[in-house]
Formats: sequence, C-alpha cells, structure tokens
Amino acid sequence: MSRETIVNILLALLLLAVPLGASAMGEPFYITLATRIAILALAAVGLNIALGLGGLVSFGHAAFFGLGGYAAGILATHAFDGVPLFAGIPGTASMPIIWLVAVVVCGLIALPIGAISLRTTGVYFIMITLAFAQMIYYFAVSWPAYGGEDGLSIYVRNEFPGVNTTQPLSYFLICYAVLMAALGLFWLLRGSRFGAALQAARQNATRLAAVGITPFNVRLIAFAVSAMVTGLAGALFADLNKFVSPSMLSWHMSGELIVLIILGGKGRLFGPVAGAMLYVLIEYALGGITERWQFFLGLILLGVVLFARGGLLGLLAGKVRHG
Amino acid sequence: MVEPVLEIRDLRKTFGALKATDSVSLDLRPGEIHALIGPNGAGKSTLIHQISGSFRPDSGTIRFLGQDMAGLDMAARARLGLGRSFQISSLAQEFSALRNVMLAVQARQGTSFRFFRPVMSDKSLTEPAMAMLERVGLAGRAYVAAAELSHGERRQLEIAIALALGSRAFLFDEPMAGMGPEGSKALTKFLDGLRHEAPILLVEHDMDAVFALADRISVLVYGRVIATGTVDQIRNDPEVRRAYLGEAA
Amino acid sequence: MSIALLIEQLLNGLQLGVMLFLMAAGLTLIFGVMGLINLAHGSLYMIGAFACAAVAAATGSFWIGLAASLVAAAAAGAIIEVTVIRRLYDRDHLDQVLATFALILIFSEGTRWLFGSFPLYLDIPSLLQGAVPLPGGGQYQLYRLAIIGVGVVVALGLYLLISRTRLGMRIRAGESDREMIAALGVDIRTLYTVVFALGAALAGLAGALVGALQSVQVGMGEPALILAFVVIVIGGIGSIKGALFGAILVGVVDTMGRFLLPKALALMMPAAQAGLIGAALASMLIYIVMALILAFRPSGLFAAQS
Amino acid sequence: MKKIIAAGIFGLSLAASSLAYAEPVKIGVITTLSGGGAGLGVDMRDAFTLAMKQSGNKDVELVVEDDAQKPEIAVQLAEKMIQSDKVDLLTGIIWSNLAMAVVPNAVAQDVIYLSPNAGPSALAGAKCNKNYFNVAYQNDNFHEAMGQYANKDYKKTFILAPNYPAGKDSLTGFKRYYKGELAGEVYTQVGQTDYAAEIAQIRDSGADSVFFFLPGGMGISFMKQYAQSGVNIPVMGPGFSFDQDILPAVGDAALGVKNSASWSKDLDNEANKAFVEAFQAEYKRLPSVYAAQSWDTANLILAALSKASVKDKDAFRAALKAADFKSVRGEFAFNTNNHPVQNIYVREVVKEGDVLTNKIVATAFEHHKDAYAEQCKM
Repeated sequence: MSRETIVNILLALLLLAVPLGASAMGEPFYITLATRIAILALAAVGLNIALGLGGLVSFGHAAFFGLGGYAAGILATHAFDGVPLFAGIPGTASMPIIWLVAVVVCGLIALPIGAISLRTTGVYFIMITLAFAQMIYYFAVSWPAYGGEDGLSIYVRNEFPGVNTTQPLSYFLICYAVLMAALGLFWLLRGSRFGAALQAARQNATRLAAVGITPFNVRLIAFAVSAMVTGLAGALFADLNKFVSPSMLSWHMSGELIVLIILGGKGRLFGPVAGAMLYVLIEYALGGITERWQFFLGLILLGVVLFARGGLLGLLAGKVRHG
Repeated sequence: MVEPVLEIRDLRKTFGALKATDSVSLDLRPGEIHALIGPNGAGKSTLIHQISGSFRPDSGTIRFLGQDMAGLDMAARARLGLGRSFQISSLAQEFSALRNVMLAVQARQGTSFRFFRPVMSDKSLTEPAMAMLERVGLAGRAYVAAAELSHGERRQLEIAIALALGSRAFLFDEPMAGMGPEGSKALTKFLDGLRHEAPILLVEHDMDAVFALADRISVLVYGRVIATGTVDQIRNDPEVRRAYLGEAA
Repeated sequence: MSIALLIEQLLNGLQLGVMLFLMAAGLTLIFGVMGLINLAHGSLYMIGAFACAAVAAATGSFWIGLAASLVAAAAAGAIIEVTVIRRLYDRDHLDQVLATFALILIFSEGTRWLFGSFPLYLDIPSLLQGAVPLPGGGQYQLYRLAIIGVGVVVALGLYLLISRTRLGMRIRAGESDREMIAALGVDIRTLYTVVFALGAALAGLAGALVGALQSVQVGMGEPALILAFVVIVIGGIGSIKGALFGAILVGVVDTMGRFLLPKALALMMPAAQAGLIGAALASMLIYIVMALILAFRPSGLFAAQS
Repeated sequence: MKKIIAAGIFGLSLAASSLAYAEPVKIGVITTLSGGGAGLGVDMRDAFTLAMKQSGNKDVELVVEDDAQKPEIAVQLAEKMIQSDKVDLLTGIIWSNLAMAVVPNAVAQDVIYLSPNAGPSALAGAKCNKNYFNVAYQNDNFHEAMGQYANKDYKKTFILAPNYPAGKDSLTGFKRYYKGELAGEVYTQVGQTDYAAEIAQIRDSGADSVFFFLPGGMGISFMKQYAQSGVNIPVMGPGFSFDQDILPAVGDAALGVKNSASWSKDLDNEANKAFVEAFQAEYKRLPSVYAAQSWDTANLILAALSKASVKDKDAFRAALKAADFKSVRGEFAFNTNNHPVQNIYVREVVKEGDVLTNKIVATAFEHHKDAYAEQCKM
C-alpha cells in the first residue's frame, strides 16, 4: 500500500470518527461541523474532476453548487406548501428524487456553459466561467419567486427512505456515504480510458488530438460530470443549513471551492477532503479566537501557496505518482 | 501509376507578408519514404502543421486516401490514419511511456468514453501498447514518466504512438533530432523497415539518414518546392546546390 | 425621453467606462508583462480610496489626498510585489488566484483594523463642485466630466509611455520575450516591480477618484475588480487598447441597460413589473455580452498575438 | 467571536435586589463584525454589551460571534450556539437575508430569538412564531411612515430601491400609505455604487420629490452623487441611510433630508438620555438606531429575566411579551405577532457643531402596527 493510500484511509476514518465520538459525548455541533466538511469536500471532489484531472480552472462552480441547493429548496418548498411546481408536477421532500433533479439540472446547464466556455483557454476560461456564474447569481438575487436575496428556507429537512434525517448523525452518515461514493467515482474515472484521455488533455491537448481524440469532447463531458457532483453537494448543503440563498452562487463560493482543492492538494483523490477539513477547522478555530479571523485565514492561505506546494496531501503523502 | 496515399495540390499559407507555404504540391505514394528537406525557416513545419490539421491553409487541397481534408481537425485526420510525430516532443509528460502508447491504442479502438474499467489492468490496452514499445526498443522503459525519458527515447516513444494508431501514413518531423549516432543508426534501420507498413513523409536534417532512406526527396526553400526527385537527381540539381550550399551554379 | 437625457446617460456610461479603464489598464498591464492574475487589484483600489480619504480629512485638501492615494497604492503594490507576487510568476494561474485571493482577505481585514468599521468621508474638491449645463438643456456633474478628462489623459499618457519611452520599450519587450530582455541586461526584477507599482497606482487613482463619489468602505474593491476583469477579458488580456475599448463598452452597455431595459419592457407589461425584470436583466447584461464576445472571439476583441 | 463574560461592577448591589433569578443565562449574539457591513454589527454589539455591563447582572454570559454577513456562516454559528454552547436566547442579526436563514430553524428548535434589527415580512405574517420576538421594526414600517409623511407636501414622487426582497418591501410599504402619483419606480442593482443613470432619470421625470431606500454604502454613494448632480428635488428616505453610522461619510450632502425612524437621539425620555450619555461616554461616538434597538433588546431581556426563569419557556415568553422595560423609544409594546407597536418619527438631518445628526420634526405614526399581523396565526 502506498503512503498516499494510508493517508487517505486515515483521513476517511478520521472524518467518520469525529462525529461518532461527538455523538457519544453529546456534542452534536461537531457532527454538524463534520457534515459541513463532508459536503464541502464533495463539492470540491466535483470541481477536482474538472480542475484536478482536466486542468480546467472553473471559477464558476458556485453556480452548480447553488443550482443544486436551489433544486432542493424549490422542490421542498413546493412539497411543504402543497403547491405544484408547474404543469401539475408536485414538489417533493424525498432526497433521492431531489438529488436526481439537482444532478440532471446541473448536467444540462453545464453542457451549454461548458460548450461556450471551452472554446477559450487559460485566463479566459477562468473568467468566462466566472461570468456565467455571475449571470446566475444576479438572476437568483433579483428573481422574486423564490426569495431573491433573502433566500429560501427549508422548514423540515427532506426525507431519505428508512433514515431519520433530522438526526444529525444520520444526516452526517448520508453525506459521508455520498462523499465516499463520489470519491469512488473519481477514482474510477481517473483510472478509466476516459480519465486517461482527460488527463492527457490537461498535460498536452495537442498530443491528444494527434492520436485522434478531440480534447473538446472529453473536456465537455468532464465539465458536466464535475458540475453534477458539485450540484449534488449543493443539494446536501441546502438540507444541512435548511436554507439556500444566492450567496451559495457568489464568486466567493467559487473561490472557496478552489481554495479547498489547493489546500488539500490538487488532482489528488483525497485532496478535497483534506482541504475541506483544514479549511473548516481553521475557520472555526480562528473564529473562536479573534474577530480578525479573516486576516489570519488570509495569511495561512498565503503561506500554503507560497511554501507548501502540493497542499496538505503533498506534505503528508509526498509527490503525486502516475502509473 | 499507383494512387498516392497523400496528395497535396497548390497549397498556400501566408503570415502577414511572409509566404510560409507558396504553391506547394507533392504526394506520398504507397511504400515510399518521401523526405522533405530545406534550410531552417523554409516552411517545413508549417507544411506539416497544415497536413496534420493544426493550421488551416489559405488555399489549395490536401487529399488523404482520396478524401479531401478541408474542414477536418487534427483529431479527425488522426482517426483517418494520419499519424505524426512532433518536431519538439509532444507527450503527456506525467504519464509513463506505456500510458502514452495506451492512449493511442484506446483512440484507435474508439473507446475513450468508457468511464469505469481501470485501464492498467485492461489487457486489450496494455498488451498492444507494450508490443509497440518493444518494436521501437523502449519496452525496458515502459513505466518511466515521459518527462524523465531521454531526448532520443522520447522520439522513439512518439514513433511507438504513431505505430499504435495503425496509421495509414506517417508524418515524422525531425525524428533524428538530438539523437546520438548510435540512436540515429538504429532509427534509420527501423524506419527503413517501416515503409512497408505505411509510407512516410519525413522531415529531417540528418542528411546521412535522408540519403540512406528516401525514395524521393523534395526540397523546400522560402515556402516553395524547388525540386523533387530521387536522391541522385537531388544531389545533382543545380538549383538545390545553390540554395543549400550557396554554390554558384 | 429627451435628447438631453440620452446625452447625459451616454456621458454617464463613458464616465463609468473611464473608471473601469483605470482599473483595467493596470490589471491588463500586469497580466501582459508578467502573466499574473491579480485578484488583489481591487484591494489596491480600496487602499487608494482610504489613503485619499484619510489624508484629505487630516490636511483638508483633496489634492494632497489624491497624491497620497497614488503613493500609498504604488507603495502597497511594490511591497506585495517584492514579498509575495514575485514568487508567483512561475506558478500556474491556479496558485496565483489562490494567493491573491488570500491577499484580499488580508487587505480587507487589515484596512478595517486600521480605519475601523465605519465608512470614511471623502468629498469632491470645491474646485469641481456642482454641475455644468449640457447642450440640449440638461446639466452634468462637473466632477464626472473631470473624471472623463483624467481617463483621457491617462490613456494618452500610457500610450506615450509605452510607445515612446525606454520603460515602455522594456515593457513591450517583456511582453513578447522575457528571456530576451533579461539577456539584454535589463534588470527584470526591478522592471516587474515598477510595472506592478504603476498598475497599483492606477488602481489607487481610480479608488481615490471614485471615493469622492461613493462610499469609502471595506470591500469596495471587489465589485470594481470583477468588472475590471470583465473589461480586460472582453478587450483581450494584455492589450491596453483592448482595455480602453472594453471599459467603454462595459460602461456604456451597463448604464444604457439599466436605463433602457425597464423602459423597453414597460411597453409590454405593467411598469412595476417591467422595473423588476428590467433591473434583473440589466444586472446580467454585461456578463451576457462578455459570454457572447468570448463565444465568437475566444481571446477577446484585441487579443495580443500569441 | 470573543466570549465575553459580562460581570457587572455594580453586581452586588443590584443582584441583591428582589426578583432576579440567580441562575446563569447564556445569550448567543450573531452579528456582522467583519467586511463592509461591520459598522452596524459593531454598534449592535457595543450597545448590547454595554447594557448588560451596566445592568450588573453577572448571571448573564454572552457568546458573540461574527457572521461575516454570510448566511451560511450565520446558520453554522446558530447551530453551534444552540448545540454546543447551549445558549438560552439568540439575538444580534442585522440583515434580513441572514435572519431568514437562521430564525426559522432556531425557533423550530424552541430557542427564543430576539431581532435587534431585521424584520422580514414573512416572519411577521404567515411564518410568525411564538419564539420569535422582533424588538426593532417590521421591514415596511419606516417606509410606510415616509409614504404617510410625503402626502403632506408631495404629489409626484420618484421612488427607488435595490432589486431584492427588502427593497421591494420598502417600495411596497411606501406605496401602501402614499396617495400621490409616482414619477418613476426604479430598482437598482444590489451593491451598486454608481447612480448617475438613475439620477439622470430623476432629473428627467418631472418629480417633485425622491424617496429612496439604499442601505449601507449604496445610500452613501447615492447621496453624495445626488448632491453634486445639480438636481434640486427634495429627497427623503428611511432612517437607515441617515443614521449615525453613515452620516459622517455622507457629509453635508445629507443636511436637511427628512427621514423616518422609530428612534432619534433627541427623543425626550429618561431612558434615552441615559442611553445616549452612557454610549457616548463608553465609545466616544454617537449611537445609531441599531445601537438603540440593540440596547432595548438587552433591556427587554433583562426585564424578562427579572420576572421569569429562562428555563421556563412559557413564563419567559410571557415576560418578554409584556415588554415591561424602559424603552429608549418611549412607549413600546408587542403586537399579536410579537412585532413592535411603536411611534415612527420623521427626523431631519442637522448639524450640531461639527457633527451631523438627526432631530425629530414630526410624528408620522403613533402606536403603529405592521400590515402582516393579521396573517399571523399564533
């Protein structure tokens, strides 16, 4: 077993152990904190498909995070109020259906956004993805039907068959399971033929074209899959907070997702998990110490970029190895 | 006369005032090595770029296996069987030599949109790829990252990739560049045999290799083909001597 | 709708464009020469505004404040260039985004630390108070006209600097070939610091000028930063001409969109609803324009040849 | 952020007095202490801690944390305070969108929340809750007051607000009482900094007055630009854009502007005089309406604590609802939906020496109730 595998297993166990311990000690808040970590990690795993494997620096993934959140919020609101969505289709409070809707919606929206954005490269790609996210952000702020800037409350957490989701630990376990499934998906993708093509597109797009694989198609699919996973995380996040608002769509959120990946180690399987753990922990711990926590958060991030290239996993597990 | 595999007619490309390709016509026939030579800046690479599809010509036609290439991008041309190597090695640097070749194998199979099965344990990818590495003599370096291969080894790897694609014609852009005498000799021998698999359009500075290998040679100067012919014809062509050696004719 | 109103709105668009140009010029210069994405450019804008407000309050003179804003922003720029930015030139854009994102956090909280949580006061200098008549019977704020003037002067100055001076020659050389100018013996480290400080000073100037028109507060740089990025991406990153064109396009499109969209929609629906939907569309408009431009010109309108 | 143990200096003398329950009470304060909107939160926190300190009630422990004006962080803090710190009461949120994120979930967990500032209409109407007490105002109130006052002098008003729910509530509130004609109704972008396009429309509209709701930096920007535009149409607005936190930044441009609020520093009552004096002495600046509301919130809590144990929710809610405290706003009572019944005043921005501040010039409403109480079934 490689050192990275051992670190990964330890991280996975740690993330599981904290809420179990907190539950035993009657400290439910740490379960909430761990759930938040799991969900942010999931969102970043999604982004990591585009960014880590495909080298597509999307500065607009908050769009999908927020869309997933709104899918959950809107469906739950309609179910709660008993008002049909449109054309007689009812809302729903069932998580599996909500997840499906979130994933499909994000995939469908990511395709045209990706198709236009992928015509550009480099900084232009960063900025055009930001532009699309800003469009959706401003739309959400000013669209009155679902609360606009005030956001949308989910009054009762949505349901999952056979699980009491209002129990913090049960909800954590759902999120944890989804995160593990997404990590599994990432691992499979990375090792697959598609993953090979995608990583080749990042390393050398000309080479990929020269063997007869069109980089655009590979990237577009990766972008859509990436958006779908991040959208799923958004739906879970909305249910965690029982609330969704345009701030989930803001460019700060996009930035935070990128931060998570770099903090953890980009392109690594457990990079987003390590990054989310570190980030939430720093935010929580600093927030408890000083009102100026953002100042010190900035210093720490700067330190990581300048002196700890490869992020947390780079420190713990050494350099990336490729087969 | 046999139908040429690759047929270029009256190709033109300008960059601003510079005529990079000026009414070039040439063809590549089955089983031959057609060498393209010329001084630096003559437009050899620009021509290769147009044939492989990374540049679009201003006018003229390129036909490959009887099909017009206009409107097809690099990937589409590669899928039709136009294999190329690059003047400056172009590889997926982080991937091992084997994975670079496997990429070509999966491309040839048209199976790049399979999402789950791990490639490294997939014999339908690894075995043909390994076979290609063996053919170019790189099997011992299969698991070394492309970035860590020597210059010559990267050239070999590029050729292995082109082989793995099952190309119907090869465009090799200075495959000997940076190789030691031993390597050049081995590669010359290898290419000599390869021509029976598919014809080769060879851009090369190493004149020993060119004279040893080429069935025909075209000489490109300032974007124009000033002469095409056998080795002997070219050796004795006064215009070539003037252009190349600066000799007064 | 009168002609005077239309002229006034066009001037407003132009003025907004000029402000954006001051921001965008520095951003695009820094990208063009050093290949760096600087998210902290908005913080330099904020520093300019705070420096101007603080010094103007202390001395009673806007003009001294304006000078201070240039000095403060350029100094801040030079300091972060030497301590942080310099280490980022060889990194990929991802690291640059993260590091300069961190700088935003540091600058925002640091400024609040220094100046407190309440917005500062900065008024238009008495010389530029009031409004002047426009042809067609309207009136226009003198200060805004002055800003347009400053923009024209800066655009001309940058043109002359880059095309006529030694420094400009080096900047142009730096854009095309870094190794080359290093080989020619130009001290590239100093050149980069100077270019970065120049870009920072322009952002600080914009911040100070705008500070007299709006609220001088923490976080003021971020909306300006995002718009400036839209501008340089539309114009073509690295191109000063593109930045000028993009800035004016964005300024005019944004102003006209806010003004005309609700009116146009009011022809089709009740006024209150038209106002709401029109405002929503107007806020998305420049991003739509940007996406359209990039869809057809993936490297912007005046892309530098690469 | 900081855990503040408010142990009063006068603890001994006051705690001995009669009814006080001697069990510890934990109050969670979630407010905005960083970023552009921090000024409001700082005023809120300062007034609240000062009131607690002055009371000398050493059983009260405050947990104050910064929400950075982000709903997600506010939600997380609320969870933490409820689950981990086990607070008895929550308060502190400045912004409507953050209140909408936090309040429904907190009150559903049977935690009492007292709003020192935001009052979104949803929480006043159909989604009101017995655990939610708004000590400030319902969002429409100040705007309604301005609409009422505008009837006196104006026939054709141009109205504008940002394009988000509080902005729409604002214009709705204004129109609810305003009887004249509208010269225009414009929604601006949230966070907009340049209002040249809107000012040009105002100039062109033939309006006889302008009503605007642009909180925070937006209002500062608007007023500064308006004053320089050469448009001389009188301006009015809710007190938010003319309060002590931002008047210094607007400068003389604000002089003479009429604005509405439930409080002003010159309100003539004992509690108010004591408050203004204490706040100025402690922090060397004038208090804002946010500080006043927060001060009232603290005193309401203290008054209720002296009557009932916070552990006995029903008794404590009843004690809160009685609102038996000395409000700096004079008469203060809760309506059926736990929102204030109070006077709303019209103030004018004046200069006292070098300092810009407000003085009351009229009373727009007496014992005003909000429009949503009927929808509240509680």
